[in-house]
Amino acid sequence: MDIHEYQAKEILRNNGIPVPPGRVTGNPNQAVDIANEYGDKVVVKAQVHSGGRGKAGGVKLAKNSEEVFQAATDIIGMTISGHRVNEVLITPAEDIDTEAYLGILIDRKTQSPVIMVCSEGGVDIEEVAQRNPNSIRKLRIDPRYGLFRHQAYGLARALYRDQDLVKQAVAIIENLYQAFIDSGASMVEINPLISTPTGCVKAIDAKMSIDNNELIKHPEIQNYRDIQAEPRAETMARESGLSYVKLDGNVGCCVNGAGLAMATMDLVKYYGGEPANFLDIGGSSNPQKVVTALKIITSDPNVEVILFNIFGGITRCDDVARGIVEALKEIEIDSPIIIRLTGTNDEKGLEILSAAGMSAFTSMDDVVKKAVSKTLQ
Amino acid sequence: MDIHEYQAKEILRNNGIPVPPGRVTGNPNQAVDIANEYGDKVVVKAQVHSGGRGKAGGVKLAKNSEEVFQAATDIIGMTISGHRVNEVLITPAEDIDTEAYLGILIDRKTQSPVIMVCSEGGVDIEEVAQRNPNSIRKLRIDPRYGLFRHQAYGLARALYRDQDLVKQAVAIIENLYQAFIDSGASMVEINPLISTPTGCVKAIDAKMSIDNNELIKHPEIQNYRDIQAEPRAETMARESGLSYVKLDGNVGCCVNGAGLAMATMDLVKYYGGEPANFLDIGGSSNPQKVVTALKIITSDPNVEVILFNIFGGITRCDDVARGIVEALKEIEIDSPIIIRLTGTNDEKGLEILSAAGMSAFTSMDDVVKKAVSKTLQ
Amino acid sequence: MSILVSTKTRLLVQGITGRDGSFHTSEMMKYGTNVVGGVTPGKGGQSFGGPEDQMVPIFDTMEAAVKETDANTSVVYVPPAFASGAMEEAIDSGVDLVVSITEGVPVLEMSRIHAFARDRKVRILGPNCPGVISPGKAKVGIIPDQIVTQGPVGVISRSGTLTYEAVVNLTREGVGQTTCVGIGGDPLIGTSFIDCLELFKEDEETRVIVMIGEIGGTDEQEAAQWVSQHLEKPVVGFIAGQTAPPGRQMGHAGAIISGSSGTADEKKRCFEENGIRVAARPIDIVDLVRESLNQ
Amino acid sequence: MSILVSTKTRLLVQGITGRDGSFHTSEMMKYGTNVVGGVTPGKGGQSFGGPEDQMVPIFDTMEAAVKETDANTSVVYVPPAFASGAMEEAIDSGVDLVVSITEGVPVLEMSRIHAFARDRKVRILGPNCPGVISPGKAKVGIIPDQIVTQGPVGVISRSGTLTYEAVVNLTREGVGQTTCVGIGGDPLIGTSFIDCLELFKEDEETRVIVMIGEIGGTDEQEAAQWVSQHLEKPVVGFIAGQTAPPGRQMGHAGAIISGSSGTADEKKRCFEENGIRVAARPIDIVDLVRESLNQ
Repeated sequence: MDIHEYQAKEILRNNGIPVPPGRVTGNPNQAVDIANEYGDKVVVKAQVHSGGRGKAGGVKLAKNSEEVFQAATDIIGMTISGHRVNEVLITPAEDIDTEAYLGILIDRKTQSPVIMVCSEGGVDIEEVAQRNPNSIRKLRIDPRYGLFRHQAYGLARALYRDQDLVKQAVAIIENLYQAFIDSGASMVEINPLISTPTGCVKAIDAKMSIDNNELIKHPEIQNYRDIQAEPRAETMARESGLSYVKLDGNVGCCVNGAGLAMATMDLVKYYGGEPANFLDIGGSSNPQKVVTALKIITSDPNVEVILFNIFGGITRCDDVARGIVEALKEIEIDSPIIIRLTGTNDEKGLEILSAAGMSAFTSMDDVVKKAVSKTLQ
Repeated sequence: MDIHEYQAKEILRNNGIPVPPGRVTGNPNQAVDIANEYGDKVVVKAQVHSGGRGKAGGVKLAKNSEEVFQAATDIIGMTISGHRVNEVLITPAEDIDTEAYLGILIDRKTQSPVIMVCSEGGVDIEEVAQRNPNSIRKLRIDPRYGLFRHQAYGLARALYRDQDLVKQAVAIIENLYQAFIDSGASMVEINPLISTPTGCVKAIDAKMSIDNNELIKHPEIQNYRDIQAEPRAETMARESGLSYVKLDGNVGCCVNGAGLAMATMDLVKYYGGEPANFLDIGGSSNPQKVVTALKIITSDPNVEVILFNIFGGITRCDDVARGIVEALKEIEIDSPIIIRLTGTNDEKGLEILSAAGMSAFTSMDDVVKKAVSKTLQ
Repeated sequence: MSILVSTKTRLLVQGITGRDGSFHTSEMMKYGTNVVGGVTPGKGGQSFGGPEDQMVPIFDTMEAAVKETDANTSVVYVPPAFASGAMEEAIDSGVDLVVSITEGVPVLEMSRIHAFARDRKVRILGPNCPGVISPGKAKVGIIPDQIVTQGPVGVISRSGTLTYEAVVNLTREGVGQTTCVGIGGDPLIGTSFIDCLELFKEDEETRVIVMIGEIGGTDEQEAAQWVSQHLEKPVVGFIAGQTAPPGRQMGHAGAIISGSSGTADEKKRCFEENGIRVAARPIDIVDLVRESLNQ
Repeated sequence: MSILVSTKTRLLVQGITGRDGSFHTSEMMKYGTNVVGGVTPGKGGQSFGGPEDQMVPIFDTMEAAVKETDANTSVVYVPPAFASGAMEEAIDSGVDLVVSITEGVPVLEMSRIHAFARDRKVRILGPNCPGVISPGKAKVGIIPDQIVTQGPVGVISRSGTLTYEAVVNLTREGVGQTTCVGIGGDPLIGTSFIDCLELFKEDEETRVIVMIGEIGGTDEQEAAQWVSQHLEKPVVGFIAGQTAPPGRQMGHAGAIISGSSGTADEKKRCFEENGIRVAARPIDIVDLVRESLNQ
């Protein structure tokens, strides 16, 4: 789960990392009030789950109340990479001497946290990695021992030569690692980590993702979830334990299993169609889940045809059939429904469907071809 | 550093381990007041850095105010294995169903914490270890991973069969391990760990030692030190950074290095004498330390002769000689001082001594023989 | 022959009395897997009744279970909150292989658990995997056994139902399998494509290998390089997630394109560059396998 | 020949600019030890001036120092609060041997550090030890070099000045040493008596070994058993602490009789039962060694 900059900064602050003050608001007048508290120059920053805010005009420097009001008015309500901005963070503008990058993520290959530092900060780190890979220093952390002091020192030395800055950076790196572990994060990034002309090291921007599987241990972080920023259908899916990702096509897909769901989308594309979504109803076969899935799919106005691809294993085909029949009673569905049912209890499933005047295929290839053809008619 | 039962229980309580309430006092009237709060039966327990309190009469059950007063009066002021009892702990008497043992210490061989449980508790565990070693279950903890849940469960299962008791014991074992690590302990023991007829698991007695080298990290534990229970000379030695242990003999020993100090004591014994103390002035050679050392040695009225055995390495012989001369100015010393000085700067040291009308030997064997002969005259 | 599980497998089921655990234990026993016992804390001493009046003992701890049964494999069906503990206990118990079906174990916990498994030289399969089946010999996990049949193809996959899709097509066409392995959809898994390839390389009956990958990570890329350097046997590949948008998790915690890395295109290209023929559709896997067998 | 340190030793001094570190660095250089550099965070780029205008570079980190100097050994002189970090850094840096002089490192920290050293296959000597000297070749630590001379005796000891006492007696009587090792007075030390015995066993020039033990623990007892099972060379023993009361720490953190275990009597008996002759007084060590040499 991605969290907003101001939320990530709150976590950092609670872990002893120097972060300039800041408050969020969705109201330009309030933005002015906040800015007045900080005096002088402030930065108005879009709070949105997307990179590239700067380039999109989502981050603005404001030198007086008029500029703050204007910036907040401009930014609130704008859309960045498809995400609507609902709130802005107001934070004092800092004098910057140097800008660096500091991040932690989980490396799949070494199965360990990896800390990365780069003395070139304030820019897209992926771009730096392409252009100048040697400028990024990576350190694998042995999960059995955690971060050693000398490792933090070595990373800090890669950023600064001044011993006082190094000491501050050591503390920041150690605290960031602790925050990463304690929050159950999968990624955290300070970019830029600045040093000021007065010799202070501070986190000016922060990004953080929490492992979904850790959220149950961290109710305070779970509260960070921005339901408003999430498409309604995805909220509904999440709350019902379904995996759903909205896409731009018109073939609504309902599949059991993530791999098969992706392969189904790919096959839609292969036959010239466009998938409207990724949807995995998971391993269980509660008919109610199927009802919810159909509600979610049909909530997308682009959907022209609904494609079921069910390979029964733990999922039982009769349960899925029952869910489809039930859904048709509860909601009105205009789009044609093309069904593939095979595996556990498929014969029972077919009976249930045919009793309701429906039929099903057994081949994935056939059913996808059929569904796509409906959208091309 | 050993801490008292009531202090160990405080640490346990802070770590979520069920411990019956209790308060300490050095006053029998107050003991009665405390007992009245708990009502019914209480136990009056000597707070003293020594085992075998029970056998020595330092633990008494009291069923009414008169008995509490009598028990407190009897116990306060008594001496157990050479330690005077200054305070008693008053704690409600518990109904006991079973008594077990739970302890953690550092195993030198595996260089790891080891947790030990035994379903036979409430008795001397060393005695059980002799009699029935298989009844004690030992588990080595890998310091890289700490205590795993299944390990705690396995230990708990060695104590109880009832699943509810097992669950309580799992929590107690996990919390005790955490307390052990967080306090920088070298040993902790709950003996007995009881289960009650109503199905509760509780720590009835607790013993804990803290690694001296950890104390600097734990000021709250450092405050637990019972200066009153410590011989005055040992307090003085500790505060001056000297290692001193009082013994019963009459040959006061002042040596540099722990191994050499022990060997010196042994050689005193070999030649028929009795060492009055272990004293290591350590590696540094501050003359003031020598002055303090002499003050400590002469504070023991049993001392009849003072023996210096100095093998200069980091310790410089001239500094030691200077300390001796200085001490003789500051304090009056009646006992003869026999000195062995060799190693770094020994010639300078000898000059300083001879200027003060003293002399020194170069052989350890000679000087010990000489010192012992003084006590046998 | 087969890899990972065989007639020599002596299996313990962790969470044998749970809903999933008990159902699949019966299924595994029906298939002939040698289930030697189960573990559910607090239920030690009871028995689990499998098909045809077969009974297996239940133990409180893996330590007691292994001691008593001499098991060499365990399978974990417990809920995510307890799965880490179950895996740790299994690693500590002396079995050689721990198959972890459970989905939803935190990545940071897995990072420590994989380190522990490496220390103890225990193999973990998964987590978040359907398990492994060696047709005619043994099944550990949840792969439906009706869709497999004995034969010369080794199958390795990061997904569950997509594997079934591929395998059922092979079976229908009469192309059987030595072993089908689901390595799991999580970002940190205990047994990689390469680990399985190494085993299939040594398995004489395996003549062709099918690798079913998906977006996210670089496990497929590394496997492809390994294939070109170390493997004589032909490999057929498939990659799911061509149409997945970057930065979004597609069901599996590990199926996410980070930045520009881990795309289906990248993986397919890497397969092809290293001599692995890539099926465009799941159905095409069968033809490519048959061609490879006929070479 | 010699053990642990020799003319091949390339030494880094951790804490080279401290009071003890700088003094002993000069002493080691005077003795001819190949000191290749030192580490003090924040002082990288400066130089340390040793005797006779010798200069060695100072580095900020062990990583940089090892990379630059190809050192194989480090010695730690930093205060106890920083000693754990210094040892961890040394273990991580690629040296083979870390000699830790510092006294006062918490036992729980050492427990983790020793595990780390085992993982990385790095040897730690100490902590709380005087170091090691191979007469005429190299000295790492604080053992006064005037008291040693080259010869056929290997010396292993848990203490500092008591070792000097034993060694100076040998030297005075013309009996030289291959290497004198102080293994340290702490409860958890990186190199045990047995570790040193194994090295002395392989060292052809070492003909007799002196083991100086003390109360606390069972290292001496295990060593004695090892001697009787694996060693042909004669061993002479000494145990300090005959008169120490139980339960009291005698200076060294490790010198404490716990319950009835670790007494001097027990250790002496164990030595004798395993064919190790025990000197009653330090001075008697010389005679026993000389007799062993003449056998």
